[in-house]
Amino acid sequence: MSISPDKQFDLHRRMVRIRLFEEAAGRLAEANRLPGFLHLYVGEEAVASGVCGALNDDDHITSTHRGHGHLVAKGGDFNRMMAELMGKATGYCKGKGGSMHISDLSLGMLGANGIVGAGSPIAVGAAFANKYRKQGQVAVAFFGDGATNIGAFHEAANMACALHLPIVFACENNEYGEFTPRDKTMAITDIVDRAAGYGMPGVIVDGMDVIAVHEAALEAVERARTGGGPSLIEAKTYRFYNHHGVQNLGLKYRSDDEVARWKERDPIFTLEDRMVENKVATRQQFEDIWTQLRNDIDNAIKFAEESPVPAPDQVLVDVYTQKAGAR
Amino acid sequence: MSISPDKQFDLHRRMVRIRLFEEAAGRLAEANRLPGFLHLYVGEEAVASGVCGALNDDDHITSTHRGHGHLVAKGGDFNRMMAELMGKATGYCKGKGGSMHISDLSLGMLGANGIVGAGSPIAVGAAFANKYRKQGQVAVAFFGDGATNIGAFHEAANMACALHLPIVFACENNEYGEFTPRDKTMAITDIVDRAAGYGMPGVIVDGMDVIAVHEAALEAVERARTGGGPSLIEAKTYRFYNHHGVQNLGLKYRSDDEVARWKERDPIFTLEDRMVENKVATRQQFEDIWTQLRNDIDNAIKFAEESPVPAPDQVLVDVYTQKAGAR
Amino acid sequence: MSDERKLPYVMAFNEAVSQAMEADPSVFCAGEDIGAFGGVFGTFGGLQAKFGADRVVDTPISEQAIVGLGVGAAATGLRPIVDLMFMDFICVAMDQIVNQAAKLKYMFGGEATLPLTITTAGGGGLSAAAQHSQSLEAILCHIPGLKVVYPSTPYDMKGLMTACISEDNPTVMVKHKRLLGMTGHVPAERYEIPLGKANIVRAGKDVTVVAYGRMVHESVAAAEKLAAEGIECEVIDPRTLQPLDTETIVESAKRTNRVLVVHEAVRFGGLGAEIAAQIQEQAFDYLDAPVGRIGAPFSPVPFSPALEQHYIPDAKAIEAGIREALLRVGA
Amino acid sequence: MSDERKLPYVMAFNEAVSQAMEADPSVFCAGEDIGAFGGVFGTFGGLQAKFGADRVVDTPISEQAIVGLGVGAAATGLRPIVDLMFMDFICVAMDQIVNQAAKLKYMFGGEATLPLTITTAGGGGLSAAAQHSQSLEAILCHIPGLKVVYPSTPYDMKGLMTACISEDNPTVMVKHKRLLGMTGHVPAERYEIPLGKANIVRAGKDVTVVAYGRMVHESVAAAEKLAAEGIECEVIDPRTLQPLDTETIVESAKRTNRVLVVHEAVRFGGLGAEIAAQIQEQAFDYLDAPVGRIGAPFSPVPFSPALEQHYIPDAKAIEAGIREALLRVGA
Ligand SMILES: Cc1ncc(C[n+]2csc(CCOP(=O)(O)OP(=O)(O)O)c2C)c(N)n1
Ligand SMILES: Cc1ncc(C[n+]2csc(CCOP(=O)(O)OP(=O)(O)O)c2C)c(N)n1
Ligand SMILES: [Mg+2]
Ligand SMILES: [Mg+2]
Repeated sequence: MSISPDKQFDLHRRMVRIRLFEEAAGRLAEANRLPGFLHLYVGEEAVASGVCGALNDDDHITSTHRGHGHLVAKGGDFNRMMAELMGKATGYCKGKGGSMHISDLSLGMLGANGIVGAGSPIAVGAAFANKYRKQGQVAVAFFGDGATNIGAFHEAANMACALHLPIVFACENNEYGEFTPRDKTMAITDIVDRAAGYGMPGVIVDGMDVIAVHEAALEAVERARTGGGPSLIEAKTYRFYNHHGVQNLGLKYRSDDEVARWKERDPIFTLEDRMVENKVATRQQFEDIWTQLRNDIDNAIKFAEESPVPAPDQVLVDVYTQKAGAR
Repeated sequence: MSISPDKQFDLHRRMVRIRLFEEAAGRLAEANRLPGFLHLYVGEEAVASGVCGALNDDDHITSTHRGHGHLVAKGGDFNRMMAELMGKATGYCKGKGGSMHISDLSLGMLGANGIVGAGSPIAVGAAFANKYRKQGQVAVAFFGDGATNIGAFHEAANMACALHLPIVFACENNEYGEFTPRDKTMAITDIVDRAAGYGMPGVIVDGMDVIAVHEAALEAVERARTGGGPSLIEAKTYRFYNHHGVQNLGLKYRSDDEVARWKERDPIFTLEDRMVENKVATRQQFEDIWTQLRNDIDNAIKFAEESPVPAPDQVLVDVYTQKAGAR
Repeated sequence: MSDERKLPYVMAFNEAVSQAMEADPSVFCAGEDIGAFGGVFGTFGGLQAKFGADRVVDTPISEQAIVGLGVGAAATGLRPIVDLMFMDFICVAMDQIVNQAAKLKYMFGGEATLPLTITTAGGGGLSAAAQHSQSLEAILCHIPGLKVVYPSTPYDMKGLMTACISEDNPTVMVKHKRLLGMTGHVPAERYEIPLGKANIVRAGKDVTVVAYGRMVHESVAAAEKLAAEGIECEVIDPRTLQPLDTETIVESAKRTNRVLVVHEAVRFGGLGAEIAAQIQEQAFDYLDAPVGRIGAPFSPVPFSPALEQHYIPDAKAIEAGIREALLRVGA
Repeated sequence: MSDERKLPYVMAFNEAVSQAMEADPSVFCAGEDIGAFGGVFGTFGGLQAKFGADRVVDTPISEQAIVGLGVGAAATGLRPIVDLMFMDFICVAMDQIVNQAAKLKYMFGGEATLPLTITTAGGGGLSAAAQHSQSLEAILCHIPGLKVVYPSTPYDMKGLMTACISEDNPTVMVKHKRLLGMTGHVPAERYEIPLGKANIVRAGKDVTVVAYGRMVHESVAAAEKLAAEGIECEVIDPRTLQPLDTETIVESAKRTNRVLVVHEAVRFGGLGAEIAAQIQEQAFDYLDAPVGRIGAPFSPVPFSPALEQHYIPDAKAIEAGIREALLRVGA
């Protein structure tokens, strides 16, 4: 591993933050304490963490319906996230967006998105602006394997290549779109096979290995930042819970065996094992990290629960920007 | 050439019919005798002819804004076509569709289409129906190079492959979308590079060589008909006139040299030369064919001009099918 | 009629599809997750097991191609039912719906027949936020060539869905997400409710309330409350929004002289505007008060239940609207 | 003000864009064939030569990505103008317009600012048939978060387009294809016409005609004809369709007591329905006749000039509509 110990801890921390946030959200949802839909990122932590670990604060990302992981990995604040999931006025979106629209523009996180594929054209816009301003920022579009079947993804990928924009397309291939396996919805096995059709390089990485993802991301981000244009990273990964919510709702669309095999390759525990093996970290250090972050989560839940809900008159606020034009 | 002399004459005839129809339409448009937009197929005759020459009457095709060529190649009737272009009640669409929506369902021609890329998903539907009915019909989607940048094309190509449908994607790569060269709108040179991303075979053919197009089409159509699934044919071709209308409207977006080079490879005249060279035909035979077809065109113009325009009360007819459901 | 037979709205849909597929081999279904999974709302549950994967087809996430599949298959002789999971997703497939399905027949001079049913789920109330809660039916009703159906009960659902499948024109069938579990009488046999016929859900002489989808029930609740005070509301459910049964509505308006139109969609530019405009055109001299309209305020659908509950019209708002219509002294 | 300076509508658009680009380096344009070619209607003519290919960008045929480009660039600090060649193509990009651009700010709790202008060309009369002639503005006006502008003169075009570019919200600017060549007074200096302010094009006391886009001119023609008979029509052009200047319209309705709303869009579910509904709500006691509506019949736009001329409303139809409104005896 050419990745520094500090960076390894950084990536680990991002993943644990995601895991803890998502497990907490799952528990709250099962206890009927979260309104709306919930798409958990558990199992896929290495992707968001490895990629966002290669980004600067002023780089941009677009996300998906499964967006908490991306925001956490970009530095999202637990309190405001948890408050948003609960629909509170102190949430990132003042309770107006919820899980599917969680966002933090100050962190360059341009929103989870309820429309599959719709984030990618927006990432192209951010990448265009970054190139236009010439300040070296890049954009990353996260999306699932299923999303690569939709037109918006295609248009975004092609336009990014045609305009040679500083962007990375980061595919989380978890082999399913909702409850339907990938092989029912496409005749190819690897999403990366689509890259050549746009004229960009593509690479497959083990999406359960945060270091591998990070190294691929470093290369792709560097390429984008230095004028080398777009590229595609396909991370082979897996979600440990259901498409939405936690339980499988009685429907068995994945075998226990398949789930178990992937869980054995838990991206956090395998990293911890390697770091201990490589004498980069001790078990105790990890325990401390988990404990501290668990504490953060507990505080966030408390913060969210104690926060007020938005006042009824907020319904009509924020539809339009009211101030006059910039000029 | 393994293509029989009869078939060569058949392909030649299709091309000449297109050429004459289009030249006549162009002349009428320049004389302000055709309402609306007109996208001429001149120069690209080998593509529609070579492909449709490989189809049966009950196979389906979808077309584009540049659709006359496809309809003629599928056997379209000059009279009804010309009448439609003039907006007459005797036209294929009773004057309601015009050039951009010309169609003949009895010939399996599911319409020219004013929306770039929109024909491909419809072809997928026809292919689905053909597979469903198990009577060996296939569908062909015609589209331009520019159309491959739009989402609808992508979704259609992927869905056709996922469902393993009997369809051929026939790309007319004329190197321009309207007035913008292909290299400004995509980072690849060959459209065929997109095929692998869907998991279908793709082949490049010389779109100025009707025999080459036809041979590729025979293979792709046979594959589709026998359960081998979709494939893509990229025909490198060129339009001799402007994007719409005839003249270049003062804007020079293609060099005279480029146009001249392509015109030297006129698909009709090169075929005639080869057929004469190969002693399959004589010049006189061709002259007779042109004369006879010119006569057909003159009659069609006469028919169209003498036809009545639709009555005003036709505006509200044909919006809905009035008869009760089939069951 | 077996008066005792009850089914939930979602199963009424399912039964209509199932019986149509049994009766006509040209009927098939396609959509995301509708096969093995039976659709995220369970609407297609069990159909793939019954009719096979050739007739109940799981598709890629490709709304344009899903509708295109329906258009092409319908134009070449099949009778497709294609599903767009959430009504918000019609925006993703809008070109195929508006520029292709709706216009093909006309553009082809009448030659094409398009027996296509597009099914989708509309409405809010599930904290599903701005992209999964919309009521966009007004957009579809503005497009010549489409028919639009929005059942409010299990009985109507089965009869209207059966009619949609029999219909030779492209039809959009909107299910309301919050009615899926609603149970009511549904005959076992196949039956059709003709498209374009409104239903007078509740007769009354004082005021007419026109409502569809889930708002029918909120309107009836308001009407029942007011009945205790001797105010008799007539509640009309158009059931089909395009073509709209203006005749029944106007006839009622002429009797009651006061009308309130209710929908969950945004008020500005909603179908209520068309209904109000038609009523004042055709019953001008009969109206004792302006035609009132109740709809969502001019904002996207908010996520938080604390906001959404104020966003979606309810019986209380309808009651207030009715009282306002009654305030004015009659002619 | 240089009263003598005249420009065609298309150049008024062009000048507004050019001046905005000069004044603000964050303004850029993107769309199909707008660069070297200047756009199929010439609207962007010469701008790439002036501002370079980085700021006047030819895009692939990818309407979703074109609008997405605008959304993403606007959310990250630029001021994009993105072009959708024909209004019919908004259907291809509808998700990005309706579910993204319009809602982003709200979904993000107000955090985002989206100074995005989407330009397009609407209307019929060119025998461009069903997919290149539509007037779909009512759809956009129904979507909270969007603003919609439809200029009827070169003067309004420049002032409104300048305002759109300055505006911090997503705005759709519709050019009418048949007005492109219309010439009129346009000041050389930069000026804004505030969004949401109607224009009383012609004052009158007998009847109010509300019309926008090309229908303003047909309405004025009808008004002029009737003026010869002593009938004085007030013609109001809302100019901005969303937000709509209801106040000006209602105030006029209260004065004239009779209103006719005119648009080229399909009558059913068109913006005229909303305007009529609002007028009868807010000026009920003042109306001597139902609010009349003139719009296209319920069919796609036909190709043949022989049909299209009967499809698109004209001065004659408007005149008849006005006469009908006047038939009724006043209160
Ligand atoms: C346009 C659109 N179609 C369908 C859906 C419903 N939907 C939500 S998530 C999802 C599956 C997405 O699959 P993928 O892109 O692989 O992401 P994953 O959920 O596996 O992370 C679907 C079909 C949607 N939200 N938007
Ligand atoms: C969705 C859509 N976008 C844009 C247009 C305008 N337009 C008509 S033809 C055309 C170029 C198409 O290029 P290509 O697909 O290569 O076909 P060609 O004209 O070269 O045959 C464009 C942009 C359209 N009709 N539909
Ligand atoms: Mg997936
Ligand atoms: Mg081309």
